[in-house]
Amino acid sequence: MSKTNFRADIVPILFLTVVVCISVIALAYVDSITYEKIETAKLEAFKEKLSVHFSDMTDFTSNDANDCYVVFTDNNTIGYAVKTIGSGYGGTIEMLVALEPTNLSSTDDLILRGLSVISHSETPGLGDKITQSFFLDQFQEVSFSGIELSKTGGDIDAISGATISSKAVINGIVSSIEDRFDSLVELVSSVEVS
Amino acid sequence: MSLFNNEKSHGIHPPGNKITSNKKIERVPLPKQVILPLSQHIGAPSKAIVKKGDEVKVGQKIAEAGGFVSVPIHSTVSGKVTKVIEMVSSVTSNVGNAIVIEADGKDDWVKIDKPSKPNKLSKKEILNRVKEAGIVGLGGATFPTHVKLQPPPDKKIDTIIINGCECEPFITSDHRLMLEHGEEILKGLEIMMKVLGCNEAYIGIESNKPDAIENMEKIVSESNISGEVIVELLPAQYPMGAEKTLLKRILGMEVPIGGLPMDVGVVVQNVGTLKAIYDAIYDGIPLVERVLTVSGAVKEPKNIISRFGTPASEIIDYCGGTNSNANVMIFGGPMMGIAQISFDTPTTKGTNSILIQKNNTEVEGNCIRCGTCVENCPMNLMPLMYVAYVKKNMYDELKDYWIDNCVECGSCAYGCPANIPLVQYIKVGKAELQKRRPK
Amino acid sequence: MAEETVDQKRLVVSTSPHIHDKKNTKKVMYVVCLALLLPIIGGVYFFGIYTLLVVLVSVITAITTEFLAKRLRKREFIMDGSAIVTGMLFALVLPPRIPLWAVIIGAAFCIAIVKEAFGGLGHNIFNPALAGRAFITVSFAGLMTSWIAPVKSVISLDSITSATPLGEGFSYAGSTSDLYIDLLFGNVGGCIGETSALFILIGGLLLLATGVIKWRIPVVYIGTVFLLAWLIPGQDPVFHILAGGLFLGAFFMATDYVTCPMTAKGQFIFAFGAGVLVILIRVYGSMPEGVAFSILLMNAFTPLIDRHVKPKPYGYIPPEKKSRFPLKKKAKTTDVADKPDQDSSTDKKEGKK
Amino acid sequence: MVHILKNLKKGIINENPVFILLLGLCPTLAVSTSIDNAFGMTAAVMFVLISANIIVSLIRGVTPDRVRIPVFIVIIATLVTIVDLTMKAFIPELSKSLGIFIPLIVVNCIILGRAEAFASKNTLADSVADALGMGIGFGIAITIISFFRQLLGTGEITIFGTHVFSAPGLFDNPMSVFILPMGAFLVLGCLLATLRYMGAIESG
Repeated sequence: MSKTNFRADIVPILFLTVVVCISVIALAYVDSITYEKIETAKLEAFKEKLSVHFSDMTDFTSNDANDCYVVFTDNNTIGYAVKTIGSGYGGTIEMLVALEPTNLSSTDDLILRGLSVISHSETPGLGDKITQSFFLDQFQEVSFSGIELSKTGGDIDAISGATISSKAVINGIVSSIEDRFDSLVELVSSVEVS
Repeated sequence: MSLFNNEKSHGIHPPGNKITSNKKIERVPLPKQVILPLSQHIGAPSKAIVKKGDEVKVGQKIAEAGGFVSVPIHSTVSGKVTKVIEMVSSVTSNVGNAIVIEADGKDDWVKIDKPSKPNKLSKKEILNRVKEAGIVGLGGATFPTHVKLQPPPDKKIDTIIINGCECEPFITSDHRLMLEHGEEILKGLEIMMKVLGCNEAYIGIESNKPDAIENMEKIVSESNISGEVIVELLPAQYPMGAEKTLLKRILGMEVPIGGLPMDVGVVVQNVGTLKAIYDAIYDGIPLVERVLTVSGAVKEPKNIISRFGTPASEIIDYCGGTNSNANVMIFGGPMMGIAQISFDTPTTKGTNSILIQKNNTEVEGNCIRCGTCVENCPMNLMPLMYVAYVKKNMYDELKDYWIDNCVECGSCAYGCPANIPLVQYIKVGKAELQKRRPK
Repeated sequence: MAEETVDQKRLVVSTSPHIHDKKNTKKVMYVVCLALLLPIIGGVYFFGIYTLLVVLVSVITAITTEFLAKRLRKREFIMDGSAIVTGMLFALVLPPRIPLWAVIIGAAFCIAIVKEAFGGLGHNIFNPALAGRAFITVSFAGLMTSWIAPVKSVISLDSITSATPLGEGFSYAGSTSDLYIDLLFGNVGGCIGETSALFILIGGLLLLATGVIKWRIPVVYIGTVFLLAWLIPGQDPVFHILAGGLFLGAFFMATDYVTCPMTAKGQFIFAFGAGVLVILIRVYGSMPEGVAFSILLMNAFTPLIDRHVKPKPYGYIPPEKKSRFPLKKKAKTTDVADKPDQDSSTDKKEGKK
Repeated sequence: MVHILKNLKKGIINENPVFILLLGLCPTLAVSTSIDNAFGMTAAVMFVLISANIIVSLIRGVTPDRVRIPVFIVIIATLVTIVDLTMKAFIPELSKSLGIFIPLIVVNCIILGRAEAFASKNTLADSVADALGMGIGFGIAITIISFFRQLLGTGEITIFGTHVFSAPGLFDNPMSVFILPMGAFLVLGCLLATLRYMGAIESG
């Protein structure tokens, strides 16, 4: 019983070990080639999203949590951006809110430069109208306090038949910006110091 | 619980059609020839003790019991045994032997062994006489009566229920029997109570036979066992006369699944059987004839008394023949009776009715799961599941739905809006399970 | 003479029973059709003659699709009325100004996919009309959420966009009693057949009176919704039962034989579950109306309910329950063993006397 | 040569992984929302399938039986990770739309199934032919499904940004149910039913 059979017991272990080693080496090699490319691709993709709102941007910086951004053109701050999350009809709606470079004393001073949707899972043909320009364009040059449905006195018209999605966008923007305002202020001040 | 399981609704109310309930029992002329199958009862077939060419008299034993659960058979006419043939049973469709007797028209009886003091007979003597008279349950099940009267020692019988429900439409033979032979029935009951040693009996009669209830109540009150026998009025509902539903209705008890009424200390007997017991004990006459109803599409529906083995066609002719469009002949009631192949089929001990009909079978549709069968089932089963499983040959699953508990009363098929012959599927399933059962 | 006719006759042999109730599938279906005419009349009155066109197109498409599907499946086409019922019900849960092509697609889907693909009448898992509505809702979300205000003119083709009472919540201009009366008579926006609670109620009572449906599902379903709405603060129970398609669902959809449990107990569970789901969807969910999905979800549970909620058969002796504490169980069984069955049965008998 | 062709044909027709073996349905149903996705997925699956079959076939003589499955899984997982990284680096757009389903190729039954059932018992040439056949079969199936889903769900067909055509009525009112997961089941179900009706699949 206690006697180990080399062929039956040890060989499979050794074989599996060798296979795993080879695959680790192969993966390490592939990773070394692709790592940088993947990172740049990610960066490019995000830059593209930002450049929708800041067409003349050259660079941006973000905080540690990666949800607040300051956008530059040749070292001049031209605006801020905040990632916001709303909970919609079909799931979370991830958005990017572009802000004008205003004085950041309170949230009331904020003016929206524009809005884009990064990802969502709203009903096609209904809720997914939040990605269409007729809805998104309403968020251009709107003060933070105006981010409310027109029904309740705000500047934004809801999409007919998709009130829930429209509300989700608005609630997401308001709550996320309120949450992240402090870290945005911190980020902006640190950028200005440096 | 009654909110979930409305017991009152379990059962059906088919139109009664008791068109013969006011017709007195008439005697059919003696047949020219009788065919007596050796298996007219549940249990082992009887063994023939006559051979071709033998002269026999009325009431002469022509076959003896083939085992404990079996009874002898007596000749129902006087004449000559012409042949022993093989024939298909009118009940089980199994092939068995039958004795054919040519009647000589004299109607000579054998010497009747009439006890001088029927009241003084011992229990053993009574049982022996019941057995030798060839008495079986005349409600239709034809279970040998002497077996019922000898329960195993561990089963103490304390109650007898007399079944006078006759819940099947058309049939009125028991009804007439209660009206015309009430005294005999009660005497028969007295004998039974003596044999079983119990002093509690119920006579269950459906509310659609008020005259029978009145008559039986009168007879009971005048008898010397009036304190022990209760006439129980039952609602007219099918299947009230099935022994398990009857027992539940009267005593509020249920027979365990797979059990018999004797498991709860009860014996259920048909009124016709009691009359036969009376005849055997008081008059010494063996079971050679019975009352039966001829109804449906016949010219003159009647209650008649006829010898066993009489071809149905002779009885029908006595009732004026059939209506022109009739093409179905049923032995028994319309709910559980068995359709016969030919008008010449002889009647047997279990034949309580001959019903003539026009075939009205409709095309079987898809089950729409309406639940009518579940609601109708007196045994609280789900009959539609049997259809589904039998159609898919999944016989083992039938047991999960207690198929053995089904009494094949036909309530499910009666109400089925899709005209599914549920009883047929259930019979197939039961037969298939029987085949698979380890022997 | 008589003897000759008797002997020569050929007899038909069939199994018992040899008599049959007069009820059959066809009759049941036509009674349902008759009962459905009331909500249809209501729809035509409130939303104009166009809705009648919707109903007709839906019914014709349903019948045609069933015919074609049967032909494809090489089965015999029987006009048993079930396609008409499905077609009518489907039309009743559509918005009044739905384009006809959407009606055709939906009705065809109801029959071809939901019903025939599963094996035809009696084999479908989901209520065809509701599944068809769900399909159309998911497919053409825009069309299915454009409601109009009642026009109350048969020939009018006007369409003033309006929200359904449930979609609007409680922002109703006017007193509560006015709202109730409007909801009861159907003077509100909504699907063709679900606006007038009264018409549906009359149709439902017709079904109850003819014995086509049993009281259990509608009563328990509506009752559960009422009770839960009453228990949840801020909800108006009367509004909840009158608004939306609850009555239509409770009387005509949830009671569909094929897709609801068969046993009384099972039907209670089914209706209660559907009622809970309606309130969950309406109050906590993101959709204004939840009747269709509540019934569809409970449809999915029906086979499970039917499997586990069987009626207790006659003479059933429950198997001895296994105790989680074996020591106690032992003591118990010896107790029981001392008293044979006989005792319990005599007890019962004495109780009867 | 003949049986190599036979192995090739088998995967495409007689034993089509999706339509007949009903294998690899998870990625088939999930990513078949557009023809682009279908092509991308096919390419990824084919690469992994062929490489896995080659490697498994090569080491089939030396693989101890007891660790057979773990070894296959390690090989497949490595290959899939390589594909995933490469896609992320060079075609990030496609990688994003295929999402989680690229890493999930690891558990795609077609690949492990062919490695275990075929490549571990057959020669290199046969294994490559088998993988190629299966890959093409998978590709054809997923492309057909995605064609219907894209057409019905969006009303138009575009391949890699090139507009091919749009269906007149559908484009205005696309049946978005076909883009949703439910639509994938519907399309697959109807396709299977049609194939079966036409006799392409034997009923069993």
